[in-house]
Amino acid sequence: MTTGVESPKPLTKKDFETDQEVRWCPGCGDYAILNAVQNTFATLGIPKEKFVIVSGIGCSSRFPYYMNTYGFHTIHGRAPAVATGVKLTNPELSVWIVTGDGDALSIGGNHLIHAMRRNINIKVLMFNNRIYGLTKGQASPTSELGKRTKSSPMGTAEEPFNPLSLALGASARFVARSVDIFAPHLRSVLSAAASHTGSAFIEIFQNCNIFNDGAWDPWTEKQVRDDRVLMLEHGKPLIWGKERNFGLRLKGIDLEIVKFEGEPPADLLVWDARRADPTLAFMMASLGDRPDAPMPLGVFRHHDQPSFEQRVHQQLTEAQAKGVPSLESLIGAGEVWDVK
Amino acid sequence: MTTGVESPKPLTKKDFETDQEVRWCPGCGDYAILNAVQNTFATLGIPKEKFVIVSGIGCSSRFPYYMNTYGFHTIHGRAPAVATGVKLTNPELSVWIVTGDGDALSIGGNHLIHAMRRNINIKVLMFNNRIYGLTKGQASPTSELGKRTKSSPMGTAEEPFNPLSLALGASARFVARSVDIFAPHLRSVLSAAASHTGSAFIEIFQNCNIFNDGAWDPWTEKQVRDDRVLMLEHGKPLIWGKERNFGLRLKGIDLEIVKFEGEPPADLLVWDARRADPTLAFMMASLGDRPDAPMPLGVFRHHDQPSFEQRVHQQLTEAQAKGVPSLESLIGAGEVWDVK
Amino acid sequence: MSSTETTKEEDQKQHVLESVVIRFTGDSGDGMQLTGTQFTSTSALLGNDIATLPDFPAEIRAPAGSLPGVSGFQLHFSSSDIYTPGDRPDVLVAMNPAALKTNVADLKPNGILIVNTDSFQQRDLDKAGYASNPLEDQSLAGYQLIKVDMTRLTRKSVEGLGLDTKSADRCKNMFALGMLYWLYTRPMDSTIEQIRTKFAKKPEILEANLRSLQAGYTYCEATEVFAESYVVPPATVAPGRYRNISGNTALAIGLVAGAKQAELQLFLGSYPITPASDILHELSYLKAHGVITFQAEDEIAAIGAAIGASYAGAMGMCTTSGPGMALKTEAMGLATMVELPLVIVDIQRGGPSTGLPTKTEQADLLQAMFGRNSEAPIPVIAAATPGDCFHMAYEAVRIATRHMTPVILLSDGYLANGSEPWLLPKVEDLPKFPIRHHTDPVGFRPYNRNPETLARPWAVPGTPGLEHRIGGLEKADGSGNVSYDPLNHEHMVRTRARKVELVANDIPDQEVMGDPSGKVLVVGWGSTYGAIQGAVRHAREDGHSVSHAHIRYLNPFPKNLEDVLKRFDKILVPELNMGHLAFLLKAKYLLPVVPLDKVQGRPFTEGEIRTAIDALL
Amino acid sequence: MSSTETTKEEDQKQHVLESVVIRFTGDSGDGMQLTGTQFTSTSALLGNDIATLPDFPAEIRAPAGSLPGVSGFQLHFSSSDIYTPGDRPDVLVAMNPAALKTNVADLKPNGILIVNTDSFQQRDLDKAGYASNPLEDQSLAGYQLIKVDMTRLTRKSVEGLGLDTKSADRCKNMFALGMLYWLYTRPMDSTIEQIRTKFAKKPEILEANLRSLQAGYTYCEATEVFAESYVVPPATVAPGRYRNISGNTALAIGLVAGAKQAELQLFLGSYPITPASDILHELSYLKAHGVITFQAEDEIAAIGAAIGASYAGAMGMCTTSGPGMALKTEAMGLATMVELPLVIVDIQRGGPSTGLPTKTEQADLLQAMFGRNSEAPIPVIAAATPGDCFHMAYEAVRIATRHMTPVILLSDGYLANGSEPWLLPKVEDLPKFPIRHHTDPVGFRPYNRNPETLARPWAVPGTPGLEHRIGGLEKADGSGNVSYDPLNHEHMVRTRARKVELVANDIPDQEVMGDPSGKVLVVGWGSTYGAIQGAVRHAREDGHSVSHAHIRYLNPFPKNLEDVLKRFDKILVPELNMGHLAFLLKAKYLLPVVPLDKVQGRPFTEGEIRTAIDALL
Ligand SMILES: Cc1ncc(C[n+]2csc(CCOP(=O)(O)OP(=O)(O)O)c2C)c(N)n1
Ligand SMILES: Cc1ncc(C[n+]2csc(CCOP(=O)(O)OP(=O)(O)O)c2C)c(N)n1
Ligand code: SF4
Ligand code: SF4
Ligand SMILES: [Mg+2]
Ligand SMILES: [Mg+2]
Repeated sequence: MTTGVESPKPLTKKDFETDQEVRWCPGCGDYAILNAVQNTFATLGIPKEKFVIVSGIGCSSRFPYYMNTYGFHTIHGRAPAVATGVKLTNPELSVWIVTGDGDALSIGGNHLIHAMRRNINIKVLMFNNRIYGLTKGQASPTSELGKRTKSSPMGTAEEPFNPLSLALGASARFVARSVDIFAPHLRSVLSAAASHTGSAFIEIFQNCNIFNDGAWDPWTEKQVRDDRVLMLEHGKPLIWGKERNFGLRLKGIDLEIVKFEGEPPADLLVWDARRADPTLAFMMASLGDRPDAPMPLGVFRHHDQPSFEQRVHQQLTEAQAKGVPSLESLIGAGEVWDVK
Repeated sequence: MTTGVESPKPLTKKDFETDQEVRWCPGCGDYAILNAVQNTFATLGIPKEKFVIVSGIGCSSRFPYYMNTYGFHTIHGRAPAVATGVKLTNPELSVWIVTGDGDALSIGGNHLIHAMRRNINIKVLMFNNRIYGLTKGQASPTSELGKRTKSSPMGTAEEPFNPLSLALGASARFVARSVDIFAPHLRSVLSAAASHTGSAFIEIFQNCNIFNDGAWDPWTEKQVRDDRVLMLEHGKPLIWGKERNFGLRLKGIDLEIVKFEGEPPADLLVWDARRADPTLAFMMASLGDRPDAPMPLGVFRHHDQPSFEQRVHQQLTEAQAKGVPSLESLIGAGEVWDVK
Repeated sequence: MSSTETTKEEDQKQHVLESVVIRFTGDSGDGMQLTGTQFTSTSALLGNDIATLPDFPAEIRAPAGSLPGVSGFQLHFSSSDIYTPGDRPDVLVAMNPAALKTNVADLKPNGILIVNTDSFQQRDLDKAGYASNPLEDQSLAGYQLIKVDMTRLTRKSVEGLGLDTKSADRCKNMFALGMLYWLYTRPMDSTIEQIRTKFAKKPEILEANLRSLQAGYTYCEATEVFAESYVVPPATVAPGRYRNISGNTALAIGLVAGAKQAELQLFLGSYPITPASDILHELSYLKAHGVITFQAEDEIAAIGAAIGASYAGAMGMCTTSGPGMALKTEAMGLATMVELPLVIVDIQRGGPSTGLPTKTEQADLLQAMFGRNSEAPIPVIAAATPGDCFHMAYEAVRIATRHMTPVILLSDGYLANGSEPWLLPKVEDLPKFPIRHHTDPVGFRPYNRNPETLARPWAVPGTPGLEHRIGGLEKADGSGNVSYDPLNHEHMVRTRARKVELVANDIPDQEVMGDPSGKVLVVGWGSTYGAIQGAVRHAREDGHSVSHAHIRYLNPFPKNLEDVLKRFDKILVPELNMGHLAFLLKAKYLLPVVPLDKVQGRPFTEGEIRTAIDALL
Repeated sequence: MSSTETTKEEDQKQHVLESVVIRFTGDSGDGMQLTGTQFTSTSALLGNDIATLPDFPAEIRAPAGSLPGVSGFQLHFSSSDIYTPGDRPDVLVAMNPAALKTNVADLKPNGILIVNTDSFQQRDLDKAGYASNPLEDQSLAGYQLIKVDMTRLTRKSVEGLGLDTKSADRCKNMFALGMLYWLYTRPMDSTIEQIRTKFAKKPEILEANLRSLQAGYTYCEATEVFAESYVVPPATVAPGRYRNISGNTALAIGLVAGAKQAELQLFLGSYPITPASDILHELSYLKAHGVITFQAEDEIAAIGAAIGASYAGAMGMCTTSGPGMALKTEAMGLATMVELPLVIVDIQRGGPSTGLPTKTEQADLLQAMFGRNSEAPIPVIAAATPGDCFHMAYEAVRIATRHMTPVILLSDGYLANGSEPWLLPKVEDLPKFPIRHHTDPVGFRPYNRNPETLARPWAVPGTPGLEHRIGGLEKADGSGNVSYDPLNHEHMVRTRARKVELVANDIPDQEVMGDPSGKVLVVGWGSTYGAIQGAVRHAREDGHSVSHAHIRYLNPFPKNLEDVLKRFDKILVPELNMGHLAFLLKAKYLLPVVPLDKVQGRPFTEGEIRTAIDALL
C-alpha cells in the first residue's frame, strides 16, 4: 500500500508502474511508449500524485491503467473535454492525454482542435498506428488512401489527415512527432512538451503488430532509418542521411532537398521551432508525405503563450479582488421589497 | 405552383426565391448573401431541382427556406454529415451547405474537417459574424480574444480559430474568403467554388447588426476598404491600397509588406491559387490577423483532385463490372447443405 | 410623482378588483417585455401577488409588423394568492395589427382592448394579413375597444428634445405603460427610478421616456378614455423580503447556494441553447463568487468537462435543453459508472428535434429516466415554480454530493422565463453540508462504499497516496479494478440501482394540498404546479373532494407516494407531454391513472384542468 | 479420410446420445474459435441441430496464459430441436490452466475434461493463480479427467516439416479437434477441405494442420484414452437448404434483401463498435450488390449521412451498439420530424458506459423507446435468433419505407456472434415492395399524408417541380412550412404518434407456442428466445400448463397482445436487463407481470428459466 506521506526521494520509473497486468498484444508498440512515459515522468520533478492521465477508448487508451498516477479512462473521443475540466478546476495538476488516431482524430477531432485553439495546458500523446486497433482493424483517419482493411475491402477512398497539419491549422502552439521505439528521442520530446506553457500535441508513430504491422517500417527500420528520417533540432541546420549528406533549404516557398559532399552548404535551413508564425512548421509537417523526402521528427513548433486556464483563473482573481460576496447578497440582489 | 416540366429558358434570380417571408433582422448581412447566392445559382447552368442546400442551426442556417431549391434545415453542426449522405447517394446533385461560425466550427467542427479531408464535392458557405446570432449573442470560436459577450462578461479567455487555417490544416483543396456586401466579389468566389471538383470552404464575413455590429468594419467599410483589403487574383501580383502602392513579397519564410511608388517592384509575390502544396495558402490565411497587414480576400487554394464520391462510385462500378449478383447467391453464400 | 394616486377626480369611479390579467403585445421592436416587467415590479412593490408569462418570437427579429414578429408579456396581479399568469387577459394592449390578430381571441368577452391606431395603416394591415381594418369592421364589437393614436401622442410629448422619429417612436411603450398605471392606480416611482438608472448616460432618451410615461398617464386623466379606474389591493402574503425572480435566475443562484453550502468550487460546462442559455449568462457574471464557467464547443464537451471538474474535486454541472440533453446521454452513462457527483440541468422546450425552441413542454421526463445505453439509473428531480428552481437546484447539489451520483434537474421554458415574487430564503435556513474529499490512504479503495448511501469515496487527483484509476469499463466493487466477472457485473448493476433507490431516504415525504384522501387526486410535476394548484383550490372552494400532489422527486419517488395515491378514487395526471409521469405511475403502481395531455408549446390554463377535474367528479 | 467412420474397432462401445454440449477453451492465441466453428460446421453438415456461443476476451490479445486472455467457444449439437448452446457442457477442453480455472465450474458433474498437460508448468499455473497443480491435487476428482500431452504429440506429428516450434504449437487446436471428432464419430472431410483452402499458399502449414488433426484422431483410436465413443444422429429438421449463420451476417444480408425487394439503393453509414462492426464489414464487401458503405467519423455523422441518403432517395441505415446509440438520439429526433425512412440497428452489449463491450445484454430497450428529447416515437422491433436477424432486418426496411419512419432494430452480442443452422428463405417468399419516389407535382405538398398509414410522400432532390424544404422545426401539416401554431403542434405530435401506432395494422399477430391460455405465459423478446423456448417445451413435456410468447414487434405491440396476455394466470418476463419489457407491459396493460432479470453479460440458461417457471406453477 502507498502512504500519504510525500516521499522526499527522487522518483524512478518503478514508482509509475501499477500492479495491473499490461494487456496489450505481445510486441505492440504501446509497451515502448509506456516505458518512455514512465521514465520521463520520473524526471520531471512533479510529485506523482499530481499527474493525471486521461484517455478515451482504444488500445492506446488503456494506458492510464498501467500508470501509478491518477488516471481516467473516459469514453471514445472525449478525453480532451474531460481533461479540460480537470485542468480548469485544478491548474496545479499535470494533465496528460493518451489517445489513438481514431480516438483523437475521428470521433474526437472536434475536442482536439478546440483544446489546441484554447491553448489549455494539457499534453496530448496521440499513438498513431494508422488503424483502429481495439475494434480489430478498420481504417482510421490516418490510414493511407487505398488502404484495404476490414471496412474497406477495395481500399479506402479518402486521403488521411496529416495530424500535425491539422493541429497547426487549429493553432496548436506545441507540435511534435516521435516514434514508439526511438526511446531517447521520445523521452526528449515528452520533456519538451512538459516544459511548454499551453496545449501540446505529440504524434507518436506506433506499431500495431496485429492489424497494421510495419506501418512505419519504411521510415523507422534500422536499415533505412538514417536515410528516411530528419531530426529537427532547434538551432541546427536540417541535415540527414547515413552519411549526413542531405540537407534542406528554402527555395521560394518550397523546400528543396540538397545532396552535398563535405561541409554542408551555408544556406541550409536552420531549424527554428520557436517562431511565432506557424508557416514553417506547417510546411515541415507535410514533408513526410513526399515520397522523395525524409520524415521529420522532433519539435515542429514550440511557441509559448498564456494558457487558457491561466487566463480563466486570472479573471477569477480579478473578480475576487474586492473579496468574495456573501450568499445573502446574491440571493437578495436586484430590486427587493419587504412585506410586514 | 411549380410544374414538373423543365423550363428551357435560362434561370434567373427570381427562380430561386421562395414564397417564405425572410426572417432575418432588418439590416442583417445574410440578405446580401442570399442575393448573391440566388444570382450565382441562376448562372451555373444547373437545373434548379438539382440544387440541394443543407444547413445546420443558426440565423444563417435558415437560408434553405428562402431558396426555391431542395433544402434541408438539419440539426446543429451536422450539415456536413447529412450533405455527405446526399452527395454519396446522388453525385449528380449540386450540394451546398450554409452554416455559421458556431454551427460549423463549434459543435460541427469535426464533421467540417472530415468533409474537407475526404474531398467530397460539397460547397460550404460559412457565414462568419464572430458571434452566436440565433441564441442572442454568445462568443463563438471566431470571436476575438477578450471579447465581452453575454457568456464572457470579462472577455473571452481563448484565441479564435482562423477558419481558413483550420480548413487548410484539414487539407481542404478549395479555400476562399469573401464579404457579405462585396456582391460581385462574392459571386465570383461562389462561381469558382462551383467549378471546383471536391469540397470547398468559403468563409463569408457577415455583419450581425444586432449582436456584433460592425465586426468587419475595420476592413470592409467604404473609407478603409481599399487600404485594408488585399484581393487575391490568380496570376496577378499582390498589390493593394487606395493608390495601389502596397505590395507583398516573400522574405525567407515571411511575408513582407513593401510600399512603393510608380511601377510595382518585380519581386512582388504573384498569386498562385493552384499550387498543390498548401503552404502559401496557409501563410496567406493568417495575414489578416496581423495588425499591419491587409485582409486577403478571394481564392486561397484551388487544387483539383478526385472527389470522395467519385472514388466511392468508381469502386461500385468496378465491383459490378461482372454484373450484379442475385439475392439468391447472397443468401446461399458460403457452405450450405441440403436436408431432404 | 407619487402624489398622482391622490389626485383622482371625484367623479371618476374607482372599483376594487381582486385580480387582473394584462397582456402587452406588439412587434418585437416595441419593447413589450420591458413594459411588462415594469408593470410587474411596480405591482410586486405594491404587495400584489403576481405571475408572469413572457412569449418571445422564435426569430431574433422577425420582419417588423409580421405575425411571427409578435412579442407578448402577460401578467397576473392580485390581492389574493394566485398560481398562474391567468388563463385569459382582462386587458389586451395591441401595438399593431399583427399583435391584435394573434392575441385577440384570448381576450375575455367584453375585455378592455387598447390599440395604437397609428399603426393600423394599410401596409400594417397587409403585413398582418387583415383583409379589412378590424378597428372599423365591427369584428371587435365584443370588446371595450380603446383606440389611441399613441405614436402621434408620444411624438408630441417628446417634441423639442431633438430626437429622431425612430427614437421618439421607441418611447410609445412608455405611453402605454402610463395608461395602464392610470387604469390600475399604480404609482410610477419605481419605473421612473429605473428609467433614470438605465438611461443615466443618455439624458434626452431619459427625458423622452419620462415624458411619454407621464403623457400616457395624463392622457387618461384628461380624456376620460376609460370610464373607470381600478384598485387591486395588496395581497396578504407571508412577511419577509421579496424579489421578483425568473426560474433561470433562481436556478443559477440555487446552484451557487448549493455549491457554497457544500464548500465546493462550482464548475459549469455549458453550450448555449434556448431556453437554458440564461443560466450560463447568470453564472458567468458570478466570478466573484468563484464560479468557473466554461462555454464548451458542444454539449458533449460541456458535460465531459463537468465530469472532469467533479473528478478534480469541484461541483461539476451542465445546463442545457432537450436536443443538448440528447447529446449528453453517453457521457451521463460514464458519470454513472465512475460514480461522481454531477448536476445536469435540462430546461425542457418544445420538440421533437429543433421543434418549437422558444416554447415550453415537459416531454423530456422519460428521456431523463431512460435515455442512456444499458442500466444507468440517475436521480431525477423537477422544480415546480420559478422560485422553486432555487430550492431544487440546491437539492440537486445536495443529493449529488451526498450520494456520489449524477442528478438530473428538470425545468422548462415556462419556468425559465416566467417570474414570481419570491420570498428570499434565509441563508441560515439552508443547511450547510460541507464536503471533505477523501484523503486518508489507510484502507482506501476507490469503490469502498458508505453503508448508508452506497456512495464511494471522493478522492481527488493531487492527494498523495490515493492514486487510482477509474473509467467506463465495469469494475470490481471495492477495488475498482476492471472486471469482466459476470456475478460482479450483476452485483454492480444492482448496486448502482440500489444506490439511487436509497436517495429516497434522503428526500421529504410527498405532501398533499387538500385532504389526504378523497375522490380525485391531481398529480403533477414541474411547471404545471400553478395551474393545478389554482384549479384544485377553486374546485375545493366549490366544495369538491379534490386534492393536489406535486411530485418534485421523480426518481426515486418519495417513499410514501404509493400510499398517497391509493387514498383517492381517481388520479388525474395533467402533463405538457403525451403522458410521461402517468406512464411511470402506471408501471410502478399499476394504478389506472387518467392522463391529461397537452402539447401546444404553452402551459395549461386553470380552466383546462378544472374541466378535467369536473369530468372525474 | 471419410473412411475413418467405418474403421471402429469392434470392441469399442459406441453410444447414441440425443445431444451434447462441448466447450473449447484456451488462450486467445490457441485458436479455439476456429476449432469450435469447424466442429460446428461438421455437425451441421451431418444434420444435427446446433447452437453456438463464442466468448471472446475484451482485449485483442491479453497476455498469454492470463485469466482475461481466455477465449471460449461452446456448441450444442443434437438429434432433436435445440434452442440454446446448452446450460452446462458435457465436455470441456481446457488448453491451459487459465482456461481450466475460468470454466471448470460450469462442467457437468462427471463431465469429460480434456486438458493439455504440457501447458501446466509452474509458470502457467502461476499466471492462472493456481496455488497447486489442479491436475494433481484431486480438486478435479468429480470429472472424467483426460490428460493428454498435446503439445508434445502435436510437435511430434509435424516433425520433419521444418516448422519452428511456435508454428508447430499453433497446430495443437487441430489435435484437440481430431480427438473430439473421434469421440463423437464425426467425419473430417469438411474440415480437411477448409484447411486446404485456407492454407493453399502455405503448403507446410497446410500439411502440419492436417497431420495434427489426424494425429488427434489416431491418438484416441490407438490409446483408448476414451472408454467409449458416441454418436449423435441427425436431427429431423425441416427439409431444404441450410447454412450455418451468425446473427450479424444474417442481419447484413437481411438489410440487403429488404433494400433489393424495395428496389432501393442501400446506404449504410456506420462507425465501428463491438459487437456491431461485423455488419459494416459484411456490407462493405457487397459493393457488387450496389451497397454503399460509409465509415463515418463518429456515430452522429453515421446517422446524419444515413438521413441524408434517405433524403436523397436511398434506404439509409446505420448500425451501432449502446454507446453509439446514445450518441445518435438527437439525430433520431430529426429523422422523426422529417419523416424519412431510416433503419437504426443496435447490437446491444453490456453496459452502462463502456461496460462489458464484448458481452451480451438487452438493456437498450427503454433507450430505444424513450431515449430522445420530446415526443419522438419510433417503431422498435427485435430479432429472436441469429437466423431471425435476417427476417427482422427485412421487416425493418419494409416498415420504414411503407410508413416513412425511422425504425429501430434491436439485436445483441449473443445473437450477433452466435450461430445456428439456417433454412435458407426462398427469394420468391420474400414479398417485393418496390418503392417509387413521388414525382407528380400536381397537388404535391411535402406533408400530404397517405390516409391509411399517415406516411408522407417521398420526394427526392433532383425531381423537377417538387422543390421543397424540410427540417427539424415544427411544421404545418400538409405544406410542411415552419409553424409555431400551438394547435398545429399538438396535431403534429399526435399525428406522429398515431403514425407509429398504425404500424400495428401491418405486422403479424402475436403468436403463442403452446396452449393459448393456461397457468403461466413466459413472455420474452430478443435473444432469450432459445432459452425460453427450451425451458417451456421441457416444462410442457413434463405436463405443465406453460406457454411462450416471444415479442418481435415491441413498438407498437401486436394488436392482439393484450388479449394473449390476459388468457394466462401469471406472466413471467425473463430479460437480460433490469426489467424493461416488464415495465412496458405493466404501464401499458396494468398487469402484474413477474420479471426475471439477469445482468451478467451472458445469456439465460434453460435451467434458470425453468426454475422461475416452476416457482410460478
Ligand atoms: C461511442 C463509441 N463508438 C465506438 C466505439 C468503439 N471503439 C472503441 S476504440 C475505437 C477506435 C480505436 O482506434 P484508435 O483510437 O486508433 O486506438 P487504437 O486501438 O488503435 O490504439 C472504436 C471505434 C466506442 N467504444 N464508443
Ligand atoms: C444541439 C444544439 N445545441 C445548441 C443549440 C442552440 N443553438 C442554435 S444556433 C446556435 C449557434 C448559432 O451560431 P452560428 O452558427 O454562428 O449562427 P448565426 O446565428 O450566428 O448565424 C446555437 C448554440 C441547438 N439548436 N442545438
Ligand atoms: S491490436 Fe494492435 S494496437 Fe492494439 S494492443 Fe494489439 S498490437 Fe497493440
Ligand atoms: S441576430 Fe444577427 S445574424 Fe441573426 S438575423 Fe439578426 S442580424 Fe442577422
Ligand atoms: Mg489506432
Ligand atoms: Mg454566427
